Amino acid sequence: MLRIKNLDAGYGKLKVLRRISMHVSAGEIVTIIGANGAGKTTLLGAISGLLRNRTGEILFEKKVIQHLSPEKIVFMGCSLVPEGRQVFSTMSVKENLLLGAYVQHRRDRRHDAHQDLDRMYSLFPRLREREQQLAGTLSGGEQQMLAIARALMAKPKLIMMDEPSMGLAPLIVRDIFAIIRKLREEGNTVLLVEQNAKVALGIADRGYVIETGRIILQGQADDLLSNRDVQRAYLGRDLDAEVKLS
Amino acid sequence: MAILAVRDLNKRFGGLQAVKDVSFTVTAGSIKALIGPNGAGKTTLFNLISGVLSPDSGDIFFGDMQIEGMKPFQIAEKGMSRTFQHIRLFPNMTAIENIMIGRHTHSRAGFIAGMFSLPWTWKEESRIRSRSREILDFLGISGLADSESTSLAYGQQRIVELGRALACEPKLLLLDEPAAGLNIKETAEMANLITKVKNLGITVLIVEHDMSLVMNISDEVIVLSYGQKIADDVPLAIQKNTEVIRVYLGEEEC
Amino acid sequence: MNIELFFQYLVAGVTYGTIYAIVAIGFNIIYNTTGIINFAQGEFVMLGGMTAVTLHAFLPLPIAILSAVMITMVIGALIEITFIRWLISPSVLRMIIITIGISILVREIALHIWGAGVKALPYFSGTAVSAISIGDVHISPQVLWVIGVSAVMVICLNLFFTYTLPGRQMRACSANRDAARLCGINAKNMVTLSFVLSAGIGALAGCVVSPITYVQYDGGTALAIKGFTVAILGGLGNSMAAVAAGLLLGILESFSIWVMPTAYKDVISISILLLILFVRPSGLFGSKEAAQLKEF
Amino acid sequence: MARNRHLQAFLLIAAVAAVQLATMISDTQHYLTQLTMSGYYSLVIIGLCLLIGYAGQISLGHAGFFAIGGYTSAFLTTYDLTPVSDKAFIAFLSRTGMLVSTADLYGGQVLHLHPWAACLIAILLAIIVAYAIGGPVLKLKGHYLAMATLGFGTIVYKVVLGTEQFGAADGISEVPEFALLPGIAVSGKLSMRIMNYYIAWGLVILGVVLLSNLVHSRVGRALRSIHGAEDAANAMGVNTGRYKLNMFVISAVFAAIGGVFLTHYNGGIGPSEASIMKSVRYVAIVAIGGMANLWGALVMGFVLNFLSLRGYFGSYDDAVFGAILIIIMLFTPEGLLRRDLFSDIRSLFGSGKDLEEKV
Amino acid sequence: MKVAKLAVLLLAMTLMVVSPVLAKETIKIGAILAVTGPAAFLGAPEEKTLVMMVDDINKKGGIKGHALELIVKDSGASPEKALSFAKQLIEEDKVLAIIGPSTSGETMKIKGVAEEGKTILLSCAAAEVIVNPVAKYVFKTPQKDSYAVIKIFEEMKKMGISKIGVLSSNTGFGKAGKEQIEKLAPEHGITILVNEVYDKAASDLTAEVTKLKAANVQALINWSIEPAQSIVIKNARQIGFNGQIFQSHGFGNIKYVEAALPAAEGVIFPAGRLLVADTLPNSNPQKAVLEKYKKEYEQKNRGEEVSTFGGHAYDALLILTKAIEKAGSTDKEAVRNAIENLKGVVGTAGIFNFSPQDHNGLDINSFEMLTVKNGKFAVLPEPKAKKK
Repeated sequence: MLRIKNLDAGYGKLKVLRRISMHVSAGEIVTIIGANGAGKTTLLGAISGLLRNRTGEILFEKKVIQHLSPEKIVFMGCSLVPEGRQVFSTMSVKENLLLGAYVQHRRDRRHDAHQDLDRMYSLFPRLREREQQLAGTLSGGEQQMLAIARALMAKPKLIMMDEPSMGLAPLIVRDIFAIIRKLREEGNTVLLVEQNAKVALGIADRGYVIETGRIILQGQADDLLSNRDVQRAYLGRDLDAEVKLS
Repeated sequence: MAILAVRDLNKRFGGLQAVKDVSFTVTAGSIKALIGPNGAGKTTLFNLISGVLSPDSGDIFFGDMQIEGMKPFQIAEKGMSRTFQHIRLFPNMTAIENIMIGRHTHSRAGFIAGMFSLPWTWKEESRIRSRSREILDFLGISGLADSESTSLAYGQQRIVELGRALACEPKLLLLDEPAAGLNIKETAEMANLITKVKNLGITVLIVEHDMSLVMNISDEVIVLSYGQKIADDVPLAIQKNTEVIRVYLGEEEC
Repeated sequence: MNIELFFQYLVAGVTYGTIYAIVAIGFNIIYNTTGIINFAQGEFVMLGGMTAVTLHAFLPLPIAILSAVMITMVIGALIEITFIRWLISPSVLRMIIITIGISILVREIALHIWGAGVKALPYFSGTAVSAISIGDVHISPQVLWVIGVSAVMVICLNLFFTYTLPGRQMRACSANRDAARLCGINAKNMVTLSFVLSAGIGALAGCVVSPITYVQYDGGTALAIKGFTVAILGGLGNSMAAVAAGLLLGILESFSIWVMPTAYKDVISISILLLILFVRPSGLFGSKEAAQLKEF
Repeated sequence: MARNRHLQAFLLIAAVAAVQLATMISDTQHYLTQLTMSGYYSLVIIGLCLLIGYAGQISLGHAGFFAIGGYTSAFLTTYDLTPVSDKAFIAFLSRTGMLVSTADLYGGQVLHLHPWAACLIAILLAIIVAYAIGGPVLKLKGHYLAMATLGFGTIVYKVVLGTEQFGAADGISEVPEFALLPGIAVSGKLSMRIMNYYIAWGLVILGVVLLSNLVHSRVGRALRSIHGAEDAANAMGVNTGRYKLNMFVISAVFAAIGGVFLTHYNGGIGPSEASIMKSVRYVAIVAIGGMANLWGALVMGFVLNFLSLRGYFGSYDDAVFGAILIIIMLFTPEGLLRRDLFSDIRSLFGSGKDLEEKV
Repeated sequence: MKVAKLAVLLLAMTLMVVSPVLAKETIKIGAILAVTGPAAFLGAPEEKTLVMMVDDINKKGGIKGHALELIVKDSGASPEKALSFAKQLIEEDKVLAIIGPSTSGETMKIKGVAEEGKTILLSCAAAEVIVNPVAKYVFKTPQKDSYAVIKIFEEMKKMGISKIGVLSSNTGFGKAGKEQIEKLAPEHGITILVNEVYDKAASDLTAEVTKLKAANVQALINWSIEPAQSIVIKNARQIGFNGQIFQSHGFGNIKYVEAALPAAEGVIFPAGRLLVADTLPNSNPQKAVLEKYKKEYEQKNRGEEVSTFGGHAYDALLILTKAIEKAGSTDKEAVRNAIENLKGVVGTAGIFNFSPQDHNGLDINSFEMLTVKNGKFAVLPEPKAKKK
């Protein structure tokens, strides 16, 4: 579904990503893990088109998209739930969701978003309760749900999520991940960027480990979970220390 | 002896309680680490200590001075300097010029002296320059002195930023995620440098995500979660603390 | 001060205030979608008035005004497309200087097209001296036109932003530009639209007030400064507050004449601007918390 | 570094002298009039260049400081004290040599403050105003800073325009010459033209040397650090607020000195000197010269003011500056004459350069 | 086509050889005018007038065989530019005389330069200080403000008005008028109850006129040359001010009347006779000159209405040509002396009689009291005089 070849990207003179190659197949959950500043968000920015300064090749459903603007990429069916939620805080929950459906409206002028709204409300019952509330007044977890729902309103073929667990209470994180799993069950494809490597690898099919802008490891999620280097650097286990301890 | 003591610190942004009743001390000459999940309030706490933000309530003692509410430059003059999570080097300046800015608090040429280029300022300038060179040597990057700061590699920029903070000759050095974006090898180098800094007798307070770094070099670790302190102990104890494991390492999840 | 005099000052103040408020709303529309203060905002008012006067020579008044508003909207779009659209994340300083440059250029072009003379549309109803008298208070019907058109404009804008898709999209862009793009909204078109919209309301304002105040090639700058004062007073980006702030400033100015030489009238309003900037940059009606997140 | 600067200053002195000699040889000494005037405007511009380019603070009100200098000096040196000469304070001033008596155009005598005293008062006033206004203004950023300085400029303009003591719209005329030393005076008289050319450019050279020293000093480094990353500079112990304020005051003083001297040279000042268009013009010239390029600003300040004063732009004077502003800011926001100009030209022929700018 | 071009070329060449105009050296005349900027309404018609006249004079063979060369500099109403231009014109272009500047402020700044450069300055600005006290080389063509004020006060006396309100704009023109009103009012038994200065760019003056109305003044004098003067009368009538409205001679522009109709109806103001040229009796000595200028100007500028400001430039160049003719040379001193002794020059502003003490040359009769009748300027009838 998504295939990236030799992607370089960065801000201004600063190059953050170097020669990234990866792919996501339909129906998969793929996760990208790595430390702060490794370039995970940059990678999603480059795929979604928010970051213009990129070279290499990005194919979405066999079509080249690395020169397209974010709105065109969304229109093709590749949506991003950005880091830090970024809901339209001065607008109501419903307005947020309706804006998410704009892409569908563009595909088909007569498209009626209300069916999708209902679907979202059944997926996130909390949002129905808060339909008329301003998005900025929601709690962090609710905002994250709104951001995911808003992206889903576009009926994307691939949904990318940037650190959905960031700053959320464990209970909420569990809810969010339950939803991601549910999305996959419904046949969605998910590209997940997470710092919480353990949780991410727990629900993903495959994973990539990114370090200082390069992919240093890739493989099945389970293999990565048991990989010693990964454990040491990203799972917070200093094996040497543990060895010493025991 | 505590060089830094924080007592009942609170900071609220709108509806979010970013720092809640946090108290801790940092022993002179030690390395203390501050960890916690994203959004736990680590950077806010750092900003409160370094004067970027002023607390809603609570006290911060630096040595025997009460410093909360002071401006960052005043706190820097008192002998506390810091680095930034997102590198904040001065663009359009060379590496050595960046470090020379660090000598600001230790020199005094003002506007009038500068305009008239008074002879004593020449001597001061050359002192600043030679001291900055020493710092570059100490960090092992003397070869980069005249490179434009923004053209340096990421890891080198981190080191220059460390050097800039060292040039203040701080009693307390605050490092905000010094290993962010570094690879394993660079992280190890950074760990070495930080230990070297400690050996100079400088106290270090560090915010870091990289556990290998934190656990290897720090003498004590504080864990924050939702703006509250949930643990404050030596690294080995922290690693075994179930509360910490639950909120931070995510052991119980999934 | 007797009661008639009081009301006469009040009416004068409301007239000024309405004009300021409309210019301020124009500022806010562009500011909200782009974060730019368009220093050429006053020029839209001037262009609208000038074009309408020129067209009125051979077109009936309503059609002349309508066409003038259209033409100014096109000019607004052209300005945005030529000077703003293709810049990638320009710095604030750069945008300030560019829009000031545009303002000067538009003014100079207007000077060479229309000359330095003053122009005005005829009164929409009645003549220059007809007045509606309530006791000893006299109100020109044109004042009612100004207030009425402005009120309708504010209401229409509100409906537009609340209930139409483009209106919502513009609000989305102002709330979070990147997120809006991730919803498939073409943010650049929204910026163009915001220029078109604010050019349109500026031009309409120019037409409506021209019988009272006249239009002259260099009339835009003074209006822009007043409009900005009002926008700040109300809290940058908040259009409803701009109306309140506009009326407040207009009435304040009007009453200031009672105690101060008129030559210093502008000094008063600008001093208020400075004071607000120093003490409460979020504006009288803006929320302080929201303002903390903005760059001052 | 320092040697380089001395060389530059020396070259400037040589250029100034060469221009004068050239006009003498080619019998075009009349150019010196406009050269002198643009010299004084250049003083404003180099001061503003440091404020914008090094401290990173825009000011759209610098014509206000120019006017404060010019008007104060003009007012104090034309205000006739004869009717009150018997008052104790005036008599005291007179005894201390602070007062002089000048013959006016019609043979009358005007007793007024000595130009030196007036000049010092003007500069002092500019400093006070700059501190008073700069304190709160410089806490603002971006649009707010631009508008606040614009507002300050407008207030000065409206005040000089509305105040009768300042001649309202006519401005102040018949300002006497400024005798710097016996035999050396700032005056528009033909016979003193060469001397005045050297006075003006002497001041400019002095100003440039002082400012270029400043740029290369500890203070200049701190200013650049503020411009680059203000929070980091603050964390390194740079009192960013005070540095910005001091720089603002210095640039205001440069503007005021330009105002004082030009007023004595012109023998008067009008409200147009305080107008917003003038302030915008100063910013335009700094922008063209390269925001952080003292020498670029100086060259452009001299060239554009000279052309404008010679009337080369005709009726398009303001339009020219408007167009320049747009073009420069659209295509080379770093200014026309900037340090990496040559490398940029080279890269222009290489790969297409992204216009992206770091915020 | 080619033949025609060739013919024109040949003709031109013959003219060059034959014509005595180009054989003699040209006379350079400088003009510093506010063609653009805040005083463009003065400078623009002045420039057009001068260009038109110089063309005309040159077509007719110049002045005594000398062609005129006009050098116009646009000062944009900035004194510092006017100063720079004045020095250029005097030293580099070595002009015989400078016409302009348009505003008083500029004129006052370059007065000294003209004196030092011993060059004739024919200012088109109104302020009385320009020629009072007299400077040797400085002349001016617009009528004195004091005469305008006296004319108005005399008219007030006839109408029995003694309590007035004064409004003026914050320009040189407004300021000069205000000063004269303040100075002359006591002598004429007039009390000023309200005296306000407003911004020249003011767009609504309701608050100001309300203040006047509240003070119960019998008449209002407004002194400005900006569009604000139309606004004043409109606002005054709107709020129901019923007193007589007087304007300055700055009202002499039919556009302002049109902009303020019907409020402008009945406004009284002093002005030169240019505006009412067609209604003057044939016996009036100025009639021919006025009609000629008006016709030529309006033809040349596509129907743009003539204004008194252009007339000031007309008079300036007229006086200069007469003086050159009289002096019979192009020597600055000779021409200056000639101007000082010119008598009976019929210009647009009136009949100029210069003397070493009077560098304006106009007397109070150069003003006529005009009024607006049916949207047009008309000479104010004198009903009270008839009653006697």
